[in-house]
Amino acid sequence: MEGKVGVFICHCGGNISDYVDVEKVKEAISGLPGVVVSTTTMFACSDAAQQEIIDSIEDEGLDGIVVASCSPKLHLHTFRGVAARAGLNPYRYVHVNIREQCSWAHRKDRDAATEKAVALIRAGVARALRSESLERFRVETRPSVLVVGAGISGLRSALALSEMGLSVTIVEREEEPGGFFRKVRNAYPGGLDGREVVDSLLSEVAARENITLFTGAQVVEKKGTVGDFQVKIRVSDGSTVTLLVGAVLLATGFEPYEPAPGEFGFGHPRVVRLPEFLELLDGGRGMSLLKDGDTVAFIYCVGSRGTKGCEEARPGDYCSRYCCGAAVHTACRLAEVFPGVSQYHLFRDMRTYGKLEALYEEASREGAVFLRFPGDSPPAVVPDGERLLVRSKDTLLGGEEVEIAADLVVLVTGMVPRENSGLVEVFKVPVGRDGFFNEVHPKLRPVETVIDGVFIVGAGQGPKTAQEAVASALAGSAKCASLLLKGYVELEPFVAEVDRDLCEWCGECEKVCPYGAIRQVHCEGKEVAEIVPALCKGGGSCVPACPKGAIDLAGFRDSQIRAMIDALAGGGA
Amino acid sequence: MRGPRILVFSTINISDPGIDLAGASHMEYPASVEVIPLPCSSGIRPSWIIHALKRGFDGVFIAADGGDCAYHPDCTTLTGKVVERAQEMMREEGIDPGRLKMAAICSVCAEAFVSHMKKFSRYLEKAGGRE
Amino acid sequence: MKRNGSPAYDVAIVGAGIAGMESALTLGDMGFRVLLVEKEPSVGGKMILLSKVFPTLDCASCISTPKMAAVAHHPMVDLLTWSEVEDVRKEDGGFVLRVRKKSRFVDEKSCTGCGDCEKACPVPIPDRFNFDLAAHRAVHIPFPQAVPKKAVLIREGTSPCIFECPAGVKAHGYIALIRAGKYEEAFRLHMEDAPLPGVLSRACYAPCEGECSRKELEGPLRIRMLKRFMVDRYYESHPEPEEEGPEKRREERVAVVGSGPAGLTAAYYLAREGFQVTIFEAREKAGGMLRYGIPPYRLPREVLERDLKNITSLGVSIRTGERVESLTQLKESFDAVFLAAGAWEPVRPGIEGEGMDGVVDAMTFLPRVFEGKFPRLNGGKVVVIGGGNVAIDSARTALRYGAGKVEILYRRGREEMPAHDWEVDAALVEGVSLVEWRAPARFIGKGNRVVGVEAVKMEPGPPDESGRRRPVPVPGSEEVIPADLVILAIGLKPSTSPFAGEIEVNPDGTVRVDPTTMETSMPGVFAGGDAVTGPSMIIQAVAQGRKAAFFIAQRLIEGKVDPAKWREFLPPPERGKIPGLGENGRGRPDRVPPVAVREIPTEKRVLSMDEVEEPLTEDEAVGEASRCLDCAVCSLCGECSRVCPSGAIDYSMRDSAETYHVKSLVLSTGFRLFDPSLKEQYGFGKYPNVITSMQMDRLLAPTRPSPGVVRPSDGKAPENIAFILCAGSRDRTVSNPFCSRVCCMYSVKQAQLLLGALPLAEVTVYYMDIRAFGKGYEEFFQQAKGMGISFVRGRVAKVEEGPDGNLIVVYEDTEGTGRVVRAEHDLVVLSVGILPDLSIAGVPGVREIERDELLFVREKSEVVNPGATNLEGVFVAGTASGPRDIPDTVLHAGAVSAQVGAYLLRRKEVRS
Amino acid sequence: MTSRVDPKVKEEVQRFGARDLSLCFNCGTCTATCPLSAEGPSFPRKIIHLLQVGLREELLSSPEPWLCYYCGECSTSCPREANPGETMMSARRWLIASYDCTGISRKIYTSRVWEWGLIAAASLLVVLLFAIFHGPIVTDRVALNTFAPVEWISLADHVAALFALSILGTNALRMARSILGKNGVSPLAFVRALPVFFVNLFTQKRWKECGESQREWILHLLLVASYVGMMVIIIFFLSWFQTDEIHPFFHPQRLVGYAIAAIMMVVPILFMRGRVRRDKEIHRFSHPTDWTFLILLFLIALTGILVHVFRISGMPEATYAAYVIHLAVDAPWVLVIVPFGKWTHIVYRPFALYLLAVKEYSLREAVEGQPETA
Repeated sequence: MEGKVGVFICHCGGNISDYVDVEKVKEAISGLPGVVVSTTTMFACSDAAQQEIIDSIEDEGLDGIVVASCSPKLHLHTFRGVAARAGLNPYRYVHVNIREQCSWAHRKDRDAATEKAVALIRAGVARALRSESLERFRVETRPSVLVVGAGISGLRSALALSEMGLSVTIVEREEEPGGFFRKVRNAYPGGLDGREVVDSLLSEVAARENITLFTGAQVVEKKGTVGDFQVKIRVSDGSTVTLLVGAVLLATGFEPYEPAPGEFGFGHPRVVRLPEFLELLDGGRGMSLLKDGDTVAFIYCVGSRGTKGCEEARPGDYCSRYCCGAAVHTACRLAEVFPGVSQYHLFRDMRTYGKLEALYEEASREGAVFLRFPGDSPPAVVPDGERLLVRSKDTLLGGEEVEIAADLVVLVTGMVPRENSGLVEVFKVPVGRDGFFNEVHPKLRPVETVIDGVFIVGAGQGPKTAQEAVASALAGSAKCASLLLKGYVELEPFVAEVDRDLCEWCGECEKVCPYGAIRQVHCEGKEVAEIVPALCKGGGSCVPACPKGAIDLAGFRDSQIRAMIDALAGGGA
Repeated sequence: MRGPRILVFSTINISDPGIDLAGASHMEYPASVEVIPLPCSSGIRPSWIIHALKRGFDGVFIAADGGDCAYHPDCTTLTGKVVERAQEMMREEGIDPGRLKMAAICSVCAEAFVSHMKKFSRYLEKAGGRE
Repeated sequence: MKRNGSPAYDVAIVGAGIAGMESALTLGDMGFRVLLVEKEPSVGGKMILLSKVFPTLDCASCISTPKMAAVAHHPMVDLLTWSEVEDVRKEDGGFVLRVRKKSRFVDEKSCTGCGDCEKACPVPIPDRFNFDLAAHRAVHIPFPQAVPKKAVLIREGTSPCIFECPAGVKAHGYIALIRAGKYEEAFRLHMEDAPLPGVLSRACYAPCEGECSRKELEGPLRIRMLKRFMVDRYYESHPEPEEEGPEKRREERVAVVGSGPAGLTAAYYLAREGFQVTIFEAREKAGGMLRYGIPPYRLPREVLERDLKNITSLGVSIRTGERVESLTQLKESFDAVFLAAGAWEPVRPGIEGEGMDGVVDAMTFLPRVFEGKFPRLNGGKVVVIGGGNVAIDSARTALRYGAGKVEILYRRGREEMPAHDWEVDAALVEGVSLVEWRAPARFIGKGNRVVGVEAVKMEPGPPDESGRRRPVPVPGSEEVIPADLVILAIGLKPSTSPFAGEIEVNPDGTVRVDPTTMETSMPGVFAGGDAVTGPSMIIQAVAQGRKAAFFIAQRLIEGKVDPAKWREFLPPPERGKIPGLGENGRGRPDRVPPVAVREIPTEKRVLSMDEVEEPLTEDEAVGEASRCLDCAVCSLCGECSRVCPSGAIDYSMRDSAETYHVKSLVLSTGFRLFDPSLKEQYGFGKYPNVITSMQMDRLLAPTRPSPGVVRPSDGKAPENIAFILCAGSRDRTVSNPFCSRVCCMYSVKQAQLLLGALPLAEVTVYYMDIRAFGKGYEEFFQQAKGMGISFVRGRVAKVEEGPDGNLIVVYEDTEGTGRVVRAEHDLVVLSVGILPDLSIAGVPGVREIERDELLFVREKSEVVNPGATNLEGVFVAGTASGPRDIPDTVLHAGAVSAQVGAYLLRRKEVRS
Repeated sequence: MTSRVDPKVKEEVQRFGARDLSLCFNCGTCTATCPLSAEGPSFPRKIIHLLQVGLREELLSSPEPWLCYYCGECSTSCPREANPGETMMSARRWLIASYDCTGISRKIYTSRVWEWGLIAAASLLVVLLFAIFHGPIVTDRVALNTFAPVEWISLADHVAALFALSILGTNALRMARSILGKNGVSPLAFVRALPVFFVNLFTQKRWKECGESQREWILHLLLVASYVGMMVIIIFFLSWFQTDEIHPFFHPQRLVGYAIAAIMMVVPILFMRGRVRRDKEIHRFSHPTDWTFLILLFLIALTGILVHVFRISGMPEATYAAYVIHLAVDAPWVLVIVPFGKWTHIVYRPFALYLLAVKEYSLREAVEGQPETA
């Protein structure tokens, strides 16, 4: 192996040299083949020492350097910069941690620590000798985004993206844009009129030249990768259009839970779901159903938290998040419209989180009465002539059963995911057990999916209020913008590579890659795997998955790791 | 060399900082433990493990990411498969599969790492040197 | 990029918690230039301090650290930690920010994060990153995952004891070292500022003690006695100085005139610098006033001798018996001169009979007594005239030298005596009598031998220009006080007459010098000590000698003096920042009175010149040192600086302010936790085993401050833990009617983790509504129930302490019997709520931002414009605008990034 | 058993003063804070919830409202500022009205017109009776017993007292029926529990345990003692009390009169001052009937003193006029406030405790008697 490696061993002002005999280490290393410079320094990170390294690289024509000092978490970037300044490819620098993982961990045994430091540096030298010049990938991106869904999330995303200079195509499955929120005449908090909000968004969308809205349209096919997708949509007249976009935002929203027939009396003309009740209350159609002196019973958690209203019910195990707030907001509205109507709210846990608590308090003040029913024993709704008898245990009375003679029963229904199997098929986005789209990580990457460039926002990812849906829509827009605004993305070069000679396509690698970075291609008469570098995250799970050992991860190649093991074990570098 | 030699495969983002923290907190563990950091524990080739054991390491420890892995939601399962296959190969080679251990080490799991090392060391000591 | 000379950015983000970091990274990725300002020494906010996070139980550290590192290394993000925004001004469509970069006192570039400083530092302070569950040191790395991983030294100024000392002797420093058992280090620290520790430990009037903050509690620390303890110990083990001469010897020669404290001090520091120093002493022995003015019962001579060795061992030669008559002449053979000839010339009363036998001045009497050359007094009656310390010394010395009766005559009242109170007390205890409001009119003799003093009664007369009422004689009140010996001690002045023609001298005989550099009118000739100030304290002379040495060295090395180079101390800390003082009642230290100083019995005292005070024992000294309140936090002991391998400690660092031009501003200042001591019923701060949820999270984190989850009172593992939800939330009695949104879930999380950490423990959660509303939260809650965690619906009304530190939780079982239940637990966790962090709310430019009733920043339109505030270009991200859990915070921060991005690009469009 | 909710209950009790009733979110802080709730039946949270939900039968059978003495600690600790103490007070008013078979209590509590109308009617009745039946008006001296013969007045007092007692008794029986329910109660228990009734009637001793209300309790006890004493004197010993002879100052008749008058003047003033200042939790809310109660007491004392002053000053016409006014103030007290108004709680409180004791004794007897029946 030819190569000229320089090794720089740091005293760290005693933090290393007090427990490791650095001079001895230097001696041991200087004899290794390929090592042309071996030196110790008081502080490798100091300006003077950095300059020394640069000088060494230039004077000796080094093609690899090893710095043995503290944890790479502290100075990896420093020394990559040093290499770059000296004209050496930054990836030909190897960092060896002889402080946190050597001198500090073995303070009682100087000989052992010294011996270990030698071994670690030897492995570093082995790796450096086999290192290659790598370049960060640059993926060109198109400054355009496809937004699927024209509800409040989709529309708001589109506007934000457009304001950031990206062109946007919105595809809405329904004929009418606006989604669920448009039907809400009085939204909480603040009592916004959903129609007004959506209409103003729509008129802004219409006014923007770089936004195109297709209604009654559906996505049928997706090709390409992050930064450069080709998406085919079928528009209302049946023809197809192909869009070239850099990213995709899925803002498909939710459906209100549809109770099973008979679930809490559902089907009875005086049993309505919350969205319909709100429409009745605010929709200007009048409320012929109610008059002063009547009683309304609200039943919470219908379709959520596993509350089974009847045998056939298929509730989700999750909490639908928005319903408690919506119900107490409705209570306030009802008290406003019908001050003479009595309201009984049968709830499980009142989840008016954050500032929504104020709404709960207001509903109480307005006279709404709250009874708590046990999750495993939900209320029963029994028709009784014109009225409905709602029988429920009230845990706040020690589980005593009470009976409400109601003139109207409102089922506070939760959110369920929309039927999106077509989209899931096209975009390959994962769906969670609850049926909503799954993000990569709820905290680190809450709007990203494992498919690079495909984002999930709004209530399609999980139940959300309008406000939260918009926040997530904008967060998704921000991610699109950070991907597309510069016109390119730069990626770490540690990606997997396939040795086409060895590969005999079996598909194992494709199975383990969650990012869809591996695909099957035909090459020189056989089927082989190909890595899409732009999609490869460099995790390397495909490496052991390959039965032929045909995959290597740049920077962590088989030869490098084996050489390192040999070097650690005591062999030469 | 003092004590059984252990090769640790750590992960750059998660378990390596945990091992660093052990040193930074001046917790002692055998100096015969040596670490090679990789991006993700699911990318370890079983053959590396066999290679290490054949070249003189007494044991191999995989400090996995567990649920915190940023690369793979199912990192633990994938790494588990690597371990399974490696142990199979070890059995074929006549090596005690107990010489390969895996545990999730998070970025602050300094204590856990040290106790794993001590325990593994004791196990390997009892099992006796190789070759 | 710069604008009008100051750096320009597209956006400034204030607060580098998870929201700030997320926004910074997203905006940086979009290609905007971001300035991220964090008031703490590390980024990461509160999230990095958590153990694991719900509902996935991933490790908070593991998901935070990559973001923290990314923020630090992002090419588009510039990070300022330990920095505070002080002013925001609107300008030209953007903003001008003034940011104060607080001094870390650690050079960030050279600090390697090794933590050696922390191990050496003797000052423990509550670790706020562990929510006071543990202590860290005045200098510390905030927490193991800190970014940047650099130490920070907490200094609130200069401790009053140090600030008050004329010589800047680091009393706080050596006290802290004594407390830590580092006695020799304490001694060496003293030598940095004053080379006569023995003398000072006996005879210093200790102005430091007068300023000690503890005086407001039970009394000041006995600082001088602590010094004596450390000096005695050191001298016992080091009969000869261990200090070796300077590494580099210089050729320049310096003459020092006078071997008193000023001269000795100057000589010592000049010699340490390598100069050739010669002291000229007119008297027989070195020491000046220390030897000839201070009685041995206050300053044993062997201590003085040992102190002198500190100076002579450096090669300083003391030529005794050589009186310098001409500075000009001296200057011919020396490169510089330090004149410290003292103030020896007695002030004479100028009355009849003062030349008689038996009338002596104190400066004749004392030296001769000390040398045994004065005739023994053999029961004679001694009258001392004067009210200063010299008068008291004379009286007490006379008593020990065989006087039968000693009377002090003073022309004013006792309160006005310039002598220190305790000196007067000591004299009175020993039997000296004091005659107030009496002045000598003439001395009466038998022949030339004095037999009495004719004294006249005095009374306060009209005030003089200083406002003090001059005593005037009462006519006809003369009486004769018999006396065998009269000692005059009415004042001393410098005898500078020989040099009057050479250098400028004031009318009162003091030498005129530049007060900063101590240089006289003759270049190269410096002066200090009593010759400059008139009779003063030893420590004042030491201070001047120290300063003169510095400028003499400067003059000789650089050829000029630069007053700006003299060390400058930070001002003392504000009173309110000192633990136990000011409004802040909490953190009050235990009440410990000052150590009692033992003295030898009075009757034995007057029989000899033996030292009156007895030394402190080691226990007493460490105990006394432990009373120190660490006023300025950092004690300036210098230990960190000594051990730092890279020399990164820099006490001379000062805060700096820098202005930045930014186009937009994001506030991501986060939250503060509700202070549960406001909810008195829960006993937080009163019962040790009532802790906050944040403390519990720290106990559960792998980087926890104790080896496991333990309860504070006895360190035992708790077996029956209660969580009290809504502590400080949904509660109008504490003016927070809102729900804090995170408490239910983090409590469920902690309960689950506790079952992991303490498998046998019982965990009960007292709640009203479990708000498990987010993705996966309900499932997480159900899982907790399945694990056997008890959820009891009922808001806890009060917590009482029972036996063994256990706690009785009183609540109504609202879902069961409806009865009042008193449940016993051994640890109670208060799930405290979230309130906005208001630390920059008052800053001009930030003040104008609208806030809601709980002072969270109000979002202009929560539904369609998240993050936009009432001010154009100003956005709010994360919990600064309301309680949020981590996923919602990250989403909100992302949304704000889009808002900022759109704003910046819109603005650009408009401009172009 | 399933109970039907009645939305009207909440509205009703709100009309009786429970303005913040619906703010309660059932956290239970009030109950856990209540010093009287630690043992035995717990309140107020459960009662509040019954009121919110509207379970009339349960409420009528609950003795808990009578166990509360309104120290107000529940209200200060309530995280929603729902004033549970005031709700309990209102519940008592509502219960008084519900037990009252005549329906007059309800009118008094919910209508100021009715309240003052009835008071005025009672007063008018007195004036009318005097106008028709008064004796000769002697003007040369004060001859009150001539103007208003003591036996006639005494007879009227007896009639009024009988009226009040019969109303109270009937309503107490209704209360007993509700609280005891249909379960069999041992007759012996009624006897055994009697001391509970009397001790509490005269001392209201449970109040002492209630928070820091010691002072309130003493003042209240004084007031009660004074007017009960007065009523006893007037009904049974009027001939001793109402004399034309002016006794010397130290005569027991005058001393007793002065003591009663002083207490009945001063204590209502103190209470009214508290209600104006709202310095204590118990005084923070004032129902109109609370004012009526205090004002009437004060007026009774004041007019009584006036009669006395005029009499000893030898002013016959003034004395007669004052006497009529005094009785015109007394009558509403005896005819309205005592049987229908706020005063009834003096009886209901100890009676509720008595009924609880009866239930307890019965239960104990049932348990003790079991081995025999088994």
